[in-house]
Amino acid sequence: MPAEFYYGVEVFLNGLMAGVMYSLVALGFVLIFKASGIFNYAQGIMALFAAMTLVGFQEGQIPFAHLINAVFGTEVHHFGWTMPTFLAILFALGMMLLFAFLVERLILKHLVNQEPIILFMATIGLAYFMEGFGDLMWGSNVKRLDVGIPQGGNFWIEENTAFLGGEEFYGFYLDTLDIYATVIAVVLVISLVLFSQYTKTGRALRAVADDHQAALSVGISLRGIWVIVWAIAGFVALVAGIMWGAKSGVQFSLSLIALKALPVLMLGGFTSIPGAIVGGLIIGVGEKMFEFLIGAPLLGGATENWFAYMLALMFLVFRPQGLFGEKIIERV
Amino acid sequence: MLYREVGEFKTSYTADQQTFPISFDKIAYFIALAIAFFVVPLIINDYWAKAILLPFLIFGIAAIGLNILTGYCGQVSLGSGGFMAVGAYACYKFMTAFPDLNLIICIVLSGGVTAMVGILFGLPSLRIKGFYLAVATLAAQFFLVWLFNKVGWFYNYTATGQINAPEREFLGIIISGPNSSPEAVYLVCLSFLTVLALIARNLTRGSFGRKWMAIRDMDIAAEIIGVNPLMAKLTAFGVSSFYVGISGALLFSVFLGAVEVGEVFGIQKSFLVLFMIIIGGLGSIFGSLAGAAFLVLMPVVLKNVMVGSMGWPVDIAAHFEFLIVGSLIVFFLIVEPHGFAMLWRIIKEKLRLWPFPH
Amino acid sequence: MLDSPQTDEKLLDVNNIEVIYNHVILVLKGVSLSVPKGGITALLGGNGAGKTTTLKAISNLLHSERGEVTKGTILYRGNPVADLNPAALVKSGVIQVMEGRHCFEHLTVEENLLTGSYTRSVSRGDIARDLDLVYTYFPRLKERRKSQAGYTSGGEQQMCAIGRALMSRPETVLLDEPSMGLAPQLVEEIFGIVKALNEKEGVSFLLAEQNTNVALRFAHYGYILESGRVVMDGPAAELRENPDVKEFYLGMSDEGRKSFRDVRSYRRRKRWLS
Amino acid sequence: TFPNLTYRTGPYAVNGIPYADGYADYMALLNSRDGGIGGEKINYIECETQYNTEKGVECYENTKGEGSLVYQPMSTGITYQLIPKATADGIPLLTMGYGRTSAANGKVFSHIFNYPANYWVGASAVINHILSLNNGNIKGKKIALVYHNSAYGKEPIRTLQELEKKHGFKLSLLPVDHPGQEQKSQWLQIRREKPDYVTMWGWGVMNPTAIQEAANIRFPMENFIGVWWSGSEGDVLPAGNGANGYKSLAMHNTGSDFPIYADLKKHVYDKGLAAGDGTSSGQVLYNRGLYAAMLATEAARLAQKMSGKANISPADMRDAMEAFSINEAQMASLGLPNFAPSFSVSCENHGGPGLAAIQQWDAKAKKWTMISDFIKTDAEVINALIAEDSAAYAAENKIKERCG
Amino acid sequence: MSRKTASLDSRDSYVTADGRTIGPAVMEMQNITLRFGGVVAIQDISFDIREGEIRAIIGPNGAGKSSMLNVINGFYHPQEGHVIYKGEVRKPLKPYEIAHQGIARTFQNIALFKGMSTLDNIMTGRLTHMKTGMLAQALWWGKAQKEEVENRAFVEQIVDFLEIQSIRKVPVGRLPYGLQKRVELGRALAAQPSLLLLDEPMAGMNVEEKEDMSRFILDVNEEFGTTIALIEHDMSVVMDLADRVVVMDYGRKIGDGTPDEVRSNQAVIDAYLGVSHD
Ligand SMILES: Nc1ncnc2c1ncn2[C@@H]1O[C@H](COP(=O)(O)OP(=O)(O)OP(=O)(O)O)[C@@H](O)[C@H]1O
Ligand SMILES: Nc1ncnc2c1ncn2[C@@H]1O[C@H](COP(=O)(O)OP(=O)(O)OP(=O)(O)O)[C@@H](O)[C@H]1O
Ligand SMILES: [Mg+2]
Ligand SMILES: [Mg+2]
Repeated sequence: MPAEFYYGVEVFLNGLMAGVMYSLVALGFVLIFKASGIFNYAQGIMALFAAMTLVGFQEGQIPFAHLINAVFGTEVHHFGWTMPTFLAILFALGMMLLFAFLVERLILKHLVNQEPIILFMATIGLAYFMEGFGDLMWGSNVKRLDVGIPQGGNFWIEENTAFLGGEEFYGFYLDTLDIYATVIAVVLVISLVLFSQYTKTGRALRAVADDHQAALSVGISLRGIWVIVWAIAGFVALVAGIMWGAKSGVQFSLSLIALKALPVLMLGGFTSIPGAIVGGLIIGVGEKMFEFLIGAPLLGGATENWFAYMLALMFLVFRPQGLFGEKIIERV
Repeated sequence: MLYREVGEFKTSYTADQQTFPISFDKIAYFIALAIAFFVVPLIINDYWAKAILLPFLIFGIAAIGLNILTGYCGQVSLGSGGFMAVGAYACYKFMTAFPDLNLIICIVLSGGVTAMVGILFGLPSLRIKGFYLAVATLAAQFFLVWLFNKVGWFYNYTATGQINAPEREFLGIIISGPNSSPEAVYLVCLSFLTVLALIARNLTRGSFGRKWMAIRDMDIAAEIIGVNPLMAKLTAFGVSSFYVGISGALLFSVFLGAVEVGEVFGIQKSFLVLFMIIIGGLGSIFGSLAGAAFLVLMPVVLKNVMVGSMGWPVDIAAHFEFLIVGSLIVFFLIVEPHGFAMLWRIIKEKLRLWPFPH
Repeated sequence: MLDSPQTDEKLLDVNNIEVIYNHVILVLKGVSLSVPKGGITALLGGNGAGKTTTLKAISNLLHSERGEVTKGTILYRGNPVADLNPAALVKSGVIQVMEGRHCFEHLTVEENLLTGSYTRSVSRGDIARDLDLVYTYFPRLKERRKSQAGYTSGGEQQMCAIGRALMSRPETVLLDEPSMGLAPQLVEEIFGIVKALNEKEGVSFLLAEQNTNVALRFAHYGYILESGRVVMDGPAAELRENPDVKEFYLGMSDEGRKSFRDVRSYRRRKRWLS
Repeated sequence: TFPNLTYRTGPYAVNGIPYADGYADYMALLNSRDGGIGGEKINYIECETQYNTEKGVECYENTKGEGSLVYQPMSTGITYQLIPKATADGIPLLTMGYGRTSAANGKVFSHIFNYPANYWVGASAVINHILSLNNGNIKGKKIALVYHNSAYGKEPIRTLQELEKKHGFKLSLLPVDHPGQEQKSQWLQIRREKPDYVTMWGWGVMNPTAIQEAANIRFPMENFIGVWWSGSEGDVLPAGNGANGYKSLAMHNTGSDFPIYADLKKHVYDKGLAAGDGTSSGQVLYNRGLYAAMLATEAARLAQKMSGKANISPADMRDAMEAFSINEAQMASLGLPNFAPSFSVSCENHGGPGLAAIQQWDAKAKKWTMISDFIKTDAEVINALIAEDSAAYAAENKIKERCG
Repeated sequence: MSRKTASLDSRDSYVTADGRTIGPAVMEMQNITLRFGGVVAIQDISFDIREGEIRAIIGPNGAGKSSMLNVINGFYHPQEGHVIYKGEVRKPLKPYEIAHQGIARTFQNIALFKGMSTLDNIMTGRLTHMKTGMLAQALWWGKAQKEEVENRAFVEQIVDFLEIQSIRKVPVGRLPYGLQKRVELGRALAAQPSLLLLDEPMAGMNVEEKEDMSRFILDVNEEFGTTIALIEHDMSVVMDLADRVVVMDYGRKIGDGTPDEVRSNQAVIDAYLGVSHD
């Protein structure tokens, strides 16, 4: 086999890994969509906010320090302690729970039974709010996030595959962080599938997504459902935030990974948890392979962004509800 | 009874179909238009033009365009940024390839080009619906931006891919380039907006508008009563892209003058225009304008208040700006999910009853 | 109904309520009614009289339609329902079957039924038994149990909605036009079920119906609503004999029922209030 | 009046904050220590652009009425916007190390100044550095350019292509789309092609991601050279130890070992006048803010001298910038000895000396250190390109050359 | 097999007792079978609809009545069988093409356009008659305006006819159920169809409203000569209005004939009527 082939395989493998990273973000979208029919534009910002909070707790940052200093002319920045990662994660989770609670209280509660696009708009408002709020609380400078997951090419794999492909090939490159991400994603997906498919709450989630009013009328408490779902989505956002934050620091751009999750979402189907994973894998592999085979050599590169969407679009033309999405009911 | 319609009887269907059936409204609109055309140009300065009025007028056009597609025809699109880019680059190509062609014609032609591109990207809408379609239009957004960034022909092979609007005159007055006066560019944009808003109004009250709305409200039923869904959707995509293209062309040629595609026509623009119509009111021309005004004006006002009047540090002010705009969006949605247009209608209904509660 | 289990205890007491939609549209203009424990109470009236609105006001679903109760009180067992959210209301035993079916289209028929038992914390066995019971009431549902509710016929959806409400083991059921779209045989059956539940299990019903004929046959007491006001009320038997009711709601005149073909010349509706 | 178009929020806030802090602190220092410039108090205005073109225009229009002397938009996109406008309004623009490179040709761009360095100088400096590492012969070497897929990132391409012809190396181009968090493809390609050197024109989150990926594939960091916008603390810190040895261009010295910091502490920080929270002080971009402010205020000082008025106009400012020169003695007296090269500007040359240095990151010490002097760049190649590009601009906009 | 198969008398016309002319068959369904996965909604059903008659389709819930209407107007395509319309075997057309052939309908679960006013909803029914191009409409030129006014005048007639003047400008979403049904009828009438399909037009109405509705249906049938196919569960309405009745059960046809014939058909009584009515 020529080295080119193995490089192709390497790109393929890395595509899978990148796909998993997208899936982590897409999962959050799916959860909320499934449970309330809301397309949550704020998911990206939630990931950023969760990561910021985590770092903030870890490093003992004083929240709103900048504002406090500006108002009172003080110079406070840090509490002066650093928190163990585990504890910080717990606190960050608590924060996301509180967040879910407030979202329900202040926004969703008032928008029961509205059309999806209006709920979508509300999440946009939420995203704006969080963007300002997060920066105000933790500052908009770049932060290093370290929860102890190793990063960088995995030596073991690299060395043990170097014999393939002769001189020109030096073993498969796989990022250790991505391998961790894969494991975490698989665990997450399995548990979420179990939750939504086999519990009473899971069924209630799907009922709420279909018809708010009817759900209310049979006694499903929208409030409870929403708090649960947003809290889980917050947790997923935290996981995504940690993985992506470890890659390139915690800063505003972290929220833009949402854009990479959208094609995954539409390919897998907005309502399917396994879809998020499968969609991620297809998108990851598709865009990386396209860039490798066609994009970089023939089109001058940087094709990944649009190709991901085009790929998803092609799938949709054949399955308008995505690969695993619930069939769109068309009846009169 | 501050606001009255009592005592107005329509004696013909033509009269009943007017744009402003209530004469109070009509007078108010004419006064507003007269002020916009005759008074504002006298007092306008660079800041008002560039910071507030031009963005408002130009995004107003884009918002009307998107509202035709999303508000009237129910096809959510996140490709507006890309379509604006098509308008801008088409305009640039027309301006540089035919230096003698009048800029106004260039702009209209750019709208036409964009309409074509819009129709092309509208084809999947026959099968793909709702949020799936919204995300699918992102494919257009990313692809178009990539294309204009990549293919040298579009930017005449300049070193960095920026495009610059050369100076052009209309009726002897400079309307593009750095030497154009604020009142000239303002009037150009205002005229475009006025004409386009009227056309939009005409289209939406006629049979095309009804076809679109029927598709929006229930596409299957619409098809069964005789609406060809493909035609209805494609015409909506076409008309909408025409508007969006014109606004892109205006944004480039008379407002910014120099444009880099990724920065000016990025995904943020698509979202911005969508926000405008949702906040303003889906399916309402007035709402498009109200939404555009809100999202253009709000940040400027907030900034001026917080930084200018209260002397806050700019970064805190910027964070608060997001915070406040976000809260206001949510607040307005809770007060009236159907946007400013609906809010306005309810206020009118209340005024009609006033001072009696019901 | 001589064997009626109806008692004098007022379960539900609606007191002079006013409902406004969207802050401007006044729909109910002072409606009062009460549902006794163990009774079947019918709410009659033409299109747009406000029956649905009344039921929604009781079950606290108006919020989601941008409507609100601006005057008056609604008490369930003496407690104002305004304090309870719809879920709590279901827990305390009041459930509504909404007009226009409102099934969860993407869920299967069986899953739809199961959501009805959401508020109950009982064993799976109990729920399975209730499910079987609903299937014996509506055998058609059993056949279609695995199909998505969105793809079932109108009548099947109606059965599904009613079955779903029964799954919550309610104490009071607010039924909004249960007969709509059902075959005549089934209408009889449904009212039979209502009657059976009422008699055997003491479930109380508030029943909004257009099918006056059947409704008055099964109900103990009736209210007639027009343009947001109660214009007449009385025991069902009396209402059935009332000449106005006979003419306008039962379609009978002195000569008996007229053929629909013969009501060519237009009859001006008599309004009690207008 | 000195307006400063900052971006403390949005995707590029990371880079915008330290720069804005430095700029603001320098202005605060002059006001608090000297009472302004030549007795005239500085009116310092910040305006937040979020790196967004329309907001930049809004800021420009908002502040230009207040007698703004010079604009430094810190964004190539906004610069392109403002070039024709500022020229028409008669307000000078100083775009140090960014913006439109060919604006160095003062004959065409009367109001635009991009001293002390520009992208093409930068590109050439990178190649010169590589040349010096290879004893002047890089024939057949492979060099990859990883760039932000925008006007900014594309700036060095022409120059590198010219130099490629001249020196016989092989250039490959790897664009990265905004925002640049996902660069697997690019770095796998680098891993396959094994270029000898990688250079980078990045901004925002693209920088730390690239450095992290380079570390991940164990690319030798000392062969990875970024432009001056890819060489600040925020870019290397997230990669931790992996970033050790990474190089970047510099147009001024690094660190806080300058007398001016004592003054800053005394007159600004301790009085609570600091713009930031203190973490940015001494960072590369903070120093760049200081430098930018210094160049602007020194030009203003010169303008006061030339016009004889304390309260100068933008036109005076422009004339002074065209006659501007700065040398080591001046800088030392400002508390910035050995900070940046001396140079002077002329009517023809708005671009300064064309010098750039190399700095390297020491991950243990968490410090940038200068590892070269300010080296001369390939003026021959660059000037030809500048002449060509500015001629095209002049033709397109019907501008007659000046200085003749 | 374009013109054959219909039994001889389906081509003949006759005159009913109350003086209406019932023409030859306009629509013939031949051996229609429709399946959804495992569910057989319609099984080998044939019947015809004659010009000018009121044809009722009845049957228990889930029998396949609505599906039958969906086959007639092209929303479902049967796996087997033919639809013969005006003497020709109909090719598989899109629903909107069939609408242009003059078939209009109302829906069981009201399918009005919720965001539009009553008037606009009825105007959408006229779409098949409105032809001006986009440019003319954009400028509201003479022709566009003229067409609009003419059609509007027609629609106003329907509004008057249905007595819904007072809700002309009200968004239909706010209307009570019964009125929505009436608006839907208006929308279908606006198309001036030659064949009108009504799916449970009287569900959710009280007697008085049913009387009104019956009157509308009869008037349409008599004055415009419109052929009507009607699904309804209220037997008294069906028996009074219909000329002929098809009875379906579990997708099969179990009866077909005049109301009296059907009423006395034992299979029908067992499956549907339960006890014989009135
Ligand atoms: N969401 C709403 N917004 C505005 N008005 C409404 C709304 N819902 C109902 N209405 C109005 O309230 C009045 C009463 O409606 P309601 O649905 O309660 O009548 P109903 O008696 O149930 O009639 P039907 O028998 O047709 O179901 C109607 O005139 C209707 O127009
Ligand atoms: N699109 C579809 N997919 C799957 N099953 C369907 C579909 N449409 C109809 N059915 C099934 O076909 C059968 C007939 O449905 P149809 O709606 O025609 O009944 P109907 O006679 O109109 O009953 P009703 O009186 O209750 O409205 C039902 O069992 C229904 O579930
Ligand atoms: Mg009702
Ligand atoms: Mg049916």
